[in-house]
Amino acid sequence: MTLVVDALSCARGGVPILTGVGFALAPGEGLVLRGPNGSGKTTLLRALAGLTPPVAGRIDAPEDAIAYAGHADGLKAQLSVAENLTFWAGVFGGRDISAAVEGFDLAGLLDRRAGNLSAGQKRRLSLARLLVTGRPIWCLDEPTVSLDTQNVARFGAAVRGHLDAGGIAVIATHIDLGLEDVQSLDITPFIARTERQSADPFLSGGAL
Amino acid sequence: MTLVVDALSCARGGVPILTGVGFALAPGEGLVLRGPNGSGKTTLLRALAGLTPPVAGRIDAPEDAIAYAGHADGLKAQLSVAENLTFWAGVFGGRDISAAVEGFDLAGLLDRRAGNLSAGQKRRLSLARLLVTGRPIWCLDEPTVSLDTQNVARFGAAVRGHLDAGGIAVIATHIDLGLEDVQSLDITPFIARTERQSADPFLSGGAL
Amino acid sequence: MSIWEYANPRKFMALSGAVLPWVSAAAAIVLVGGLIWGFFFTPDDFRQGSTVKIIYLHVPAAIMATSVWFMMLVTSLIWLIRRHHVSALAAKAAAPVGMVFTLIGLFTGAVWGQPMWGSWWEWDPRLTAFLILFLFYLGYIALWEAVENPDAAADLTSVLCLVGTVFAVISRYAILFWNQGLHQGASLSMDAEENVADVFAYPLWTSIGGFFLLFLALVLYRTRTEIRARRLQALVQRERMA
Amino acid sequence: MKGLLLRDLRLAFRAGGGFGLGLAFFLIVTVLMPFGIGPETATLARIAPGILWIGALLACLLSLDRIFALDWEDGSLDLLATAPLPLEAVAAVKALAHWITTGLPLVALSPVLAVLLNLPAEGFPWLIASLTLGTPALSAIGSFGAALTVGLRRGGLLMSLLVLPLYVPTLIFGAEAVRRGADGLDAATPLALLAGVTLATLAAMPFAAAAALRVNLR
Amino acid sequence: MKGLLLRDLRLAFRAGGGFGLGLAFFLIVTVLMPFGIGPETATLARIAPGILWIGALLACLLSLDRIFALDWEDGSLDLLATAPLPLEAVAAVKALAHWITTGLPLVALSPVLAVLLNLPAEGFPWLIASLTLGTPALSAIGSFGAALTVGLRRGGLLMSLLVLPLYVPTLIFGAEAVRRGADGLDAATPLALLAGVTLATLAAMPFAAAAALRVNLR
Ligand code: HEM
Ligand SMILES: Nc1ncnc2c1ncn2[C@@H]1O[C@H](COP(=O)(O)OP(=O)(O)OP(=O)(O)O)[C@@H](O)[C@H]1O
Ligand SMILES: Nc1ncnc2c1ncn2[C@@H]1O[C@H](COP(=O)(O)OP(=O)(O)OP(=O)(O)O)[C@@H](O)[C@H]1O
Ligand SMILES: [Mg+2]
Ligand SMILES: [Mg+2]
Repeated sequence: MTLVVDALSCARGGVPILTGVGFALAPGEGLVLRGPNGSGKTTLLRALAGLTPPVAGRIDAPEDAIAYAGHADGLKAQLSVAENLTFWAGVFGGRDISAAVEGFDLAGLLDRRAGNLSAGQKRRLSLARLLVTGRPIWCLDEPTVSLDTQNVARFGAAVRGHLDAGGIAVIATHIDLGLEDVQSLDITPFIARTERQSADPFLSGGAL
Repeated sequence: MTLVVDALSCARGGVPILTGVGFALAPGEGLVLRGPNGSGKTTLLRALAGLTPPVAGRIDAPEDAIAYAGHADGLKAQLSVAENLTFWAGVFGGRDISAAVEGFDLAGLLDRRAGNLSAGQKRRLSLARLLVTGRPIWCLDEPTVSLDTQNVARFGAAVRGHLDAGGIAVIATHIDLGLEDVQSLDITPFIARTERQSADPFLSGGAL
Repeated sequence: MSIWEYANPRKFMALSGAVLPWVSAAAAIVLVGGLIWGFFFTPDDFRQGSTVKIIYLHVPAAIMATSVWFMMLVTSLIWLIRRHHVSALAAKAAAPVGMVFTLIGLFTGAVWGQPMWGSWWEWDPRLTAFLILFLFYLGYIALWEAVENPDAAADLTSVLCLVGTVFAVISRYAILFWNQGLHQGASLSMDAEENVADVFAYPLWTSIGGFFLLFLALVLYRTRTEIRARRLQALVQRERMA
Repeated sequence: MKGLLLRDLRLAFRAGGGFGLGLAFFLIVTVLMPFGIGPETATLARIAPGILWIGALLACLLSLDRIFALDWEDGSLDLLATAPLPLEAVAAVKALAHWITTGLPLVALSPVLAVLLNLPAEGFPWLIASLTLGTPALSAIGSFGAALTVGLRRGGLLMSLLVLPLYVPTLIFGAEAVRRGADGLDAATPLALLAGVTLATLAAMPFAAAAALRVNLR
Repeated sequence: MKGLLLRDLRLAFRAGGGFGLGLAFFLIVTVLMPFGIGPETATLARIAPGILWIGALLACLLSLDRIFALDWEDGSLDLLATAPLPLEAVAAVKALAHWITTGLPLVALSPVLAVLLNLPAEGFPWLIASLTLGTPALSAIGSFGAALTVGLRRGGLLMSLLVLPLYVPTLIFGAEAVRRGADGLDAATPLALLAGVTLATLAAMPFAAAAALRVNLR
């Protein structure tokens, strides 16, 4: 199981954002995506997760192997923390949630309504969801937003554990996660310049 | 113009969160609120902004002096960046937006739809809004979420400028903003302990 | 000691706990007594036959249905002005009772309408206004259910109750304008000409009294439950925060 | 104030802003009626005033959630509440924007739909007059309902439940005016009553709406 | 799958989940009609089948946004799309949950409202039969409309616009069955046609809805 990305081009709303992105990750390898605001990290991660089809290039990953966590939390405000986790566990094949609860110290919050959590508590819950998916490839978009230092460390430990168990992780972030020996990729060089050939059929060719 | 908070108690949804918070800020002084996730920073800032009435205690601030920026961005996805800023400038008395545009380097984005911005770009826009309010007291809840390092520095400069111009700022954050000589307050000691007397009439008194 | 003391949950629990058994007993006796008197010891009406006996359920239920809304209005005002929690909870507790009275009124009316007017339902002003009242009860209860923070729910429902009352009154007159109806006028007015015969009136008054006592007992009982639920919620939340 | 009104109008006219959808809904409900009720012209003409009024009312109702819900979700309402505008003015301006983008177009479209439903010619002036007088009340009452339910995720249906009973007087007087007008009777009385209801609503509702908003913002 | 169904049902029954509001809306629309149309029993009885069907249809319509919109907003839909369930199954399960929480209660309430509108006694069995057969189609078609508009902020009204024309066949056959039934005529033919429409919709709509969802998730 590997994740290979080759000459990938992505667009958002018809605007080319990234071109020629390529990397390969073997089991146990992580990749930290870096780049200034608006460079295209979210766009790339959504393409990896299969949500936005790429304009060109290739994403090679086993089917049904990717777990995605984006800017939004994906929580149901009306359900309790435990119900939220159990639901996602059920969707991904009924694993048990105790590891996730432990990994993000949610035991004390289990029967609080998700809507009443603070921003950081919500974020912890949505990260815990990754653990119950049991998926080997994690695509995470700024996972540490709103987390305090202790919880950032907890998250780092969770990623570490996932990689050590043979998982893969692609993480877009602006802060230091404290993960040594993890490669990092600056996506600035891949930002689509307008001079480059665009995929838009209305631009290619001469004047109309 | 000062901001004085005295023996303040705050509750959320009837649950006491903080008790006995007190501090005083003179013009030019900033305060960084610190505390782990779920400690009550958001709750305190909403009380300062006048959105949640406090359970007990006193908040002394001139009327109509506080500008609040919360976890949500407060942007209209359908309006352009310029329209969003102009609108808020109008609401707060028609100041001009050029300083805000410059302070957060929005010139290149002015006629993009706010809905098509990346997370960090949105955040910059919502911070720029603070500059157009012209209000002297800023209450900011994790303002640097999603910002890259360069933009965090920009934000730091904006706060510095605001303080130097005689403003006041109360900022909840988990990261280091690079603002020296600004006091910081850990709110952990103020977290409402259950042993303390609660204001809830349903808890006072013996068994029912 | 002022009357507002009883707005303290604990005081209220003590007082209501003491009177509740008496009120319940009185309600049972008066209600059952009134209904039996009405059903079995009054003559049949010369025009309506024995169907007239529905009056002992219908009229008290109808009168109570409007009175309960009025009581909710008063307690809502008390909450808005003096912020006594028991007052808000009493309004919350009364609403389903009032809704059930409204339903009983509608249902008995429908059953009565079948022999009297030949149809289960007529768009008569009074019936229609009653149906609107039912809708107001529904909305009020739904709002209580939907808002999670109890104090916010109390505030919002109180505002709704005030606005709703005004609109209910306007609707009543609007409906009169829209349709002049079939329904009985006031039969228990002070005007002796229009009054029903005494044989019917005495048991009717008794069952109205019975319905009122029943309402009182139910509201006390439900308010106590609401207070306990709130206390339980507060305790659970305190546990969790610890 | 003016800025807020302009912004709300601009938002409504922007793509995805929902302007025109109220109209389209009005159109479709009116067109669906004959499918449900059957095509006899006489029946349709008789019930046309009612159908038109109810269609307009539902179209108004369905667009109410844009008064506050979007501003709540993206945090603008928090900011507006801390802005130097009284919340009552915010509520009033937003109800006005709603009326301009929904009520007014409904009035303009109604004669066309009246033709579809064979409303007698005498009814047309009364239809337009009653809708012009009545729709502001629908927007004002609606702003109160929207304010009550603004914090709730699925507020739309609950809002309908709360608002529809409040619409009863407006509906009765409005439809009655058209009905009398179409029958050639005197329709001035219901119209005057309708105007009275509208004035009272316009005066009172911004305060009720602002009170509800304050509670929901806590 | 079962987990998803249970979650959706649980969400609907939770406080603020909107269960029962569809019913209340149905009730209110039916009650409002006479205010618009006038109180004459004969007229009302004549149009009762149409009013009841249109009321049920609108109540369904207004609760459609809970099929996908909330899951979209909080990001759950992104996650469901990457989960090991086919998106078609997700769409079908969500339409089923919608029917259980909206369509079924509507069927149960309809006889009561039929009494209010003086529907002749012969019409009752046909009313219940036609609604039972027709409401699943309303939910299925609705899930497609909801999927089409899921990414739009103010999708509710646009969705109504897209969905209402698709509801026309169901409405025609359903209301016709009740009308014939109430008149004592043979109503089996429209009922059979209604069943045909429903079956076809149930078979096709989950695929259409899933396709629309995929596009909107891009
Ligand atoms: C569903 C149908 C009906 C409803 C909703 C209904 C509702 C009401 C209401 C609201 C009242 C007023 C009580 C008050 O506040 O004074 C009332 C009283 C009364 N109703 Fe009905 N009614 C219905 C059918 C009938 C029928 C069919 C009859 C008999 C012909 C009837 C006879 C009476 C009488 C005699 C009173 C007492 C009048 C008074 O004391 O003011 N009702 N009903
Ligand atoms: N729907 C859209 N249409 C056009 N351009 C878009 C759209 N969505 C995003 N963009 C643009 O695409 C670029 C990349 O956005 P993306 O969200 O991927 O950035 P990012 O690297 O995640 O930034 P951040 O760190 O701020 O989250 C940005 O310049 C953004 O303005
Ligand atoms: N509506 C509510 N009802 C009950 N408790 C709530 C409610 N909202 C928040 N809380 C609780 O109040 C506490 C303080 O929340 P708050 O949002 O102020 O924390 P915070 O310091 O801002 O945290 P973070 O850094 O995660 O944003 C948390 O424990 C939270 O779970
Ligand atoms: Mg991003
Ligand atoms: Mg916070």
